[in-house]
Amino acid sequence: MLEQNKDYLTDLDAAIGDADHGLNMDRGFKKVMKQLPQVSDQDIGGILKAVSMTLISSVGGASGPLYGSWFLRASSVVSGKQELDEEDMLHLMEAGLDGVIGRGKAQLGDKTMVDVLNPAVDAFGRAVVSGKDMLEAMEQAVNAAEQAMKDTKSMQAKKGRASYLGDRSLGHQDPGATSCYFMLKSLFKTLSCPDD
Amino acid sequence: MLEQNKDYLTDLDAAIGDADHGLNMDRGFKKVMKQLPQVSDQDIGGILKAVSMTLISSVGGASGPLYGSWFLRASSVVSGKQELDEEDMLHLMEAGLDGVIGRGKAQLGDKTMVDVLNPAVDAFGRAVVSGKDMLEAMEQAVNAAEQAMKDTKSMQAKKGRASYLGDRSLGHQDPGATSCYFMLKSLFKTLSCPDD
Amino acid sequence: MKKLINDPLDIVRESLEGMAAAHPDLIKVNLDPAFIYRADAPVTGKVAIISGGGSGHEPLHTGYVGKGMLDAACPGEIFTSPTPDQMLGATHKVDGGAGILYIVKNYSGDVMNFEMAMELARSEDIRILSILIDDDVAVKNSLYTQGRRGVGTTLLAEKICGAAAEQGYSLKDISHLCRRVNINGRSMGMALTSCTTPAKGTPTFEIGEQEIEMGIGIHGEPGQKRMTLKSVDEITEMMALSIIEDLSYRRTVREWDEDKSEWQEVELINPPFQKGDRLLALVNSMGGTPLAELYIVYRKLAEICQKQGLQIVRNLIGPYVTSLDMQGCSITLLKLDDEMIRLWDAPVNTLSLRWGL
Amino acid sequence: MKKLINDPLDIVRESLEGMAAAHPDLIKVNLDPAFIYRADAPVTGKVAIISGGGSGHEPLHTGYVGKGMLDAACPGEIFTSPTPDQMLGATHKVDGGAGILYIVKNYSGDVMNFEMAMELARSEDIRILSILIDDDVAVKNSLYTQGRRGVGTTLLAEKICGAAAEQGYSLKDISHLCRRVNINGRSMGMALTSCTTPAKGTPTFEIGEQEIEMGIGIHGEPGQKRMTLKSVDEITEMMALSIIEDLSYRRTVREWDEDKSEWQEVELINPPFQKGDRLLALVNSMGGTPLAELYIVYRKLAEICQKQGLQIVRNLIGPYVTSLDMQGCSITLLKLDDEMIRLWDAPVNTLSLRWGL
Ligand SMILES: Nc1ncnc2c1ncn2[C@@H]1O[C@H](COP(=O)(O)OP(=O)(O)O)[C@@H](O)[C@H]1O
Ligand SMILES: Nc1ncnc2c1ncn2[C@@H]1O[C@H](COP(=O)(O)OP(=O)(O)O)[C@@H](O)[C@H]1O
Ligand SMILES: [Mg+2]
Ligand SMILES: [Mg+2]
Ligand SMILES: [Mg+2]
Ligand SMILES: [Mg+2]
Repeated sequence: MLEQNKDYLTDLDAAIGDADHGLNMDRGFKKVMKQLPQVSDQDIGGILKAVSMTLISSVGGASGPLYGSWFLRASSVVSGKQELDEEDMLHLMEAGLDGVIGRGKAQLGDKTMVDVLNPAVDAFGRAVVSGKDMLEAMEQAVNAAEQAMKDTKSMQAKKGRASYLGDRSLGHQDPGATSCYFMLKSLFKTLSCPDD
Repeated sequence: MLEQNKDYLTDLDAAIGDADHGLNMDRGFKKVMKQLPQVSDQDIGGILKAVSMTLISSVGGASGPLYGSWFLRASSVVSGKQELDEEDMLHLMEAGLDGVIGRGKAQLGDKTMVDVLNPAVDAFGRAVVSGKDMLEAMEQAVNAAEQAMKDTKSMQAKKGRASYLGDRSLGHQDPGATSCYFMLKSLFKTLSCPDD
Repeated sequence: MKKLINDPLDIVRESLEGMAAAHPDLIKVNLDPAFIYRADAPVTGKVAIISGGGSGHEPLHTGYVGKGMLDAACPGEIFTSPTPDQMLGATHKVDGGAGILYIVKNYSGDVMNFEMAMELARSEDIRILSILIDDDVAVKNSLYTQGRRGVGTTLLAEKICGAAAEQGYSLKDISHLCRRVNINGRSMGMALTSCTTPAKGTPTFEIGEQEIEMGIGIHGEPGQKRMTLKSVDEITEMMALSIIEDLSYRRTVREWDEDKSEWQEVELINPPFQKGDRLLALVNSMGGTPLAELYIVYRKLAEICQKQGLQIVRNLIGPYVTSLDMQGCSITLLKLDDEMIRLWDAPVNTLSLRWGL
Repeated sequence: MKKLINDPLDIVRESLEGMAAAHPDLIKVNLDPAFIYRADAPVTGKVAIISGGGSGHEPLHTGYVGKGMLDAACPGEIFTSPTPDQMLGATHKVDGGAGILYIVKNYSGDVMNFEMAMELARSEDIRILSILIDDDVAVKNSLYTQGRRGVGTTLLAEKICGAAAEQGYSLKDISHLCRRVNINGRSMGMALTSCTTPAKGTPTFEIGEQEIEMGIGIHGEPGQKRMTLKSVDEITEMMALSIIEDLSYRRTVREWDEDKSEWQEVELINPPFQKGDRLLALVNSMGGTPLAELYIVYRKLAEICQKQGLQIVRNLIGPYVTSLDMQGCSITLLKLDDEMIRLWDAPVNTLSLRWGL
């Protein structure tokens, strides 16, 4: 999914950044895909940790450490697990978000990945609390992420490269928020049907 | 006249040279125009010599020394004169041509100024021999120059920058030949009606 | 897009291979993870200085590795911060036992990747300090932004700190010196054209035949404002005055406290320039601007400084911190003191900055 | 056209003024007639070396004035040979009594203007020799052309002869050395884009998004042939092989015979490169091409030379002989001998080439 959207992400980054986000994500996740077969016998925590390490050492830019931190923290709360229930998934997402915030110090509304990750966690949590099953909860999280991604258009960036643009960042969708939406979408797909 | 044709000459030079001929000629002849009032009390030889020195120290490129040599040699055969008859004019033009050839070593057909200067001298000479007066002879020389200038289109350059292009110089009119035509035209105008 | 490249994805590696082939006497290259280091590293007992950042700004940083300047440089992909494993690899290679200084340009990516590298290195008990360079006055405030970008002052800090390290300064002293260079250096850049990143293949931004972009960074990102083309004298004046009239920029940065072993928030304030100050002036090409034009910029800059009572006592004019093929320039003014002048003048022998050796 | 200029007609002068303001310790500038000369000129008892040519190729020649290289440089208007009064003025200023060598690139304009200057100087009994540089293998023959253009080898000759002059070589020996450098040096250039001369304001030639021009000179003139864009490895191979496989170029040039006091037609033949030869490789940017790309060119060039049994023992990589903002590059290979290597390595201190000082 990231490969297909590589140019789209890069174009978004060209508008308010430095035109590399698609390439960064593609480079990182291609490496991840290559590496996955070698770690497929590990538990989910182990897999996520391996993904984290690969992203950290191959993505670079702002997104590398942030995605790396997401996966690293996410991995820490599901170590040893072979399967995840709704609770686990919520913890995973919460931990990932904490990782990103811990590393990048962005706040809600700063026009970053956090603006997608945060509402996605919230939506997932609400769904779980109201008794939705995994697939339904995921769907709601992804829908929330999609909306949140679009909402970054009307934000003025306060973190990352786009912040230098001042109000010229208004009207443009944040590339990192967008890749987060893609990532959540495909991650949910993978985690819910691991054999695809 | 050169000023009006500055861009035209430069465009010709862009096609087969380095896009400076119009500027070079304009720079030189503007200086000449500025200087003329100061030397107007001199004889024609003196004026031509002064023009030569100005061109040599302000045109540069290939055309600077060549035009400079034309005027320098031309001046040497009319020194002391206040007026020129047809004979004088013929000598002047012959000497000028010699100056250019002596400096630049170009032969007829090399696609240079020589290809205009030479036929112009010939035409002038023929006209004088056949008893034409100054104005008629000049007209014929200018006409010959115009034709010769156009004829440089079908030549392959063997001297100057355009020679590097090999047969890619075919089809383009030589900038130096073109400026020579303009120069002859205005020179004749000036020399024949010095009070204009 | 036309560039002298093979596959856009191979540019950084192939370029490093070319550097390794060309200058084995001066530098060595590690390809995976990618970093360049001094041929004689580690220099025992000397503080090692490491910098790095996205590629596309050459000669920054790879061209500044060598005696009297950087011990190692970590090039990321084009306009992409390098990854922590690069910095960690370089750290291992150049560690001479007297500590390491990371000079980091203030971009969220660089900051985070260098921080991760530091965390990893510290877990191995390697002594590391870091200084952020944030000198771009085009970024007005730090409250609503990432803070000022690191641009031209970076290479001045690398040179001055590199000389200090060569002369046996301690890690602590070098880090203070580096911070002093940073708060005394200010830059402003502008672009006539965008640059084209090889992977994208088209210019990062569109710009008209009669437009310029003022307050540009070094990543081809759009600048502070778009305006109509002006004469170089007007452009130089606008840039010089934004620098000179930039008063007391104030921000908090995270610096490592060695005694407490933790990150501290430190408030830094740039002292304003004052009449009589001695300056180093860097007139820098963004890549595609000819040297002759830079001298025309310098001509006006010298005139302006003189009028303002500022003395340019050192200068550097050329393509030192570039953005690929972008046309445009930047000006950096660094207020010097005697110590900085002495260190600036000290011998240096790198691929792109060399004197006295 | 967007450039960092005021009036296109003032570029050369304003740029010289900028150089004068920036480097009073190294050079002095005479504005009318225009030339740059060593701050310590004349150096008594030393042969003086003067070069010059159209502007737009910076740092050639103005960036190469200083200890160990040129005594003076005469910049013409952009892409226009300088005028004899400039060379004469420079000659008077740097004449140290041991004779003068003019290093002249083989363009009809340069040749004629320098010849006129020599005639004027000789009429004042100043001893002057001149050597033509004609190293551009893109020009195949000399019968139907002006002969080969002078390009990259020029700066190598300036460096090597400048060092010889500094070491007290006689005028005759330096002129022989210069000729030896010239016949052992060969260059080939290519362009990805045209350049834009400021006075014309539009690119000198049109070139498509998928086209390159091979065998280009340094004046934005169209090259030898147009072809479709290729990878840098292919382009480098084409350029390197046209140089290496260029066998024995033969031409007659006019050189001044001091004994007979007249111009002599001298036949010169370039010796071909042979296995085992030691080379200096110059990988040169036409101006707008980033340094990183030049290193990719060098990477391939080194590989090709190795395969051919040629050893690159010295190299120089960067923008040294440019064509304004043109993107593209040229390769120069110079066959070295021990003496040339020693002189190449000798200290030099100019604005754009500096080591050992
Ligand atoms: N401090 C931060 N916290 C959270 N996200 C950030 C931060 N800085 C940048 N980002 C995200 O990173 C994205 C840019 O990633 P990328 O283009 O790969 O890196 P870079 O900006 O270094 O080129 C932005 O769109 C934004 O969503
Ligand atoms: N050796 C020569 N003899 C006669 N004319 C020449 C010679 N070399 C060049 N020219 C003329 O000079 C013209 C170019 O002049 P110009 O553009 O001013 O100089 P440059 O070629 O140095 O840029 C050519 O069009 C040609 O007519
Ligand atoms: Mg980016
Ligand atoms: Mg011309
Ligand atoms: Mg980036
Ligand atoms: Mg010219």
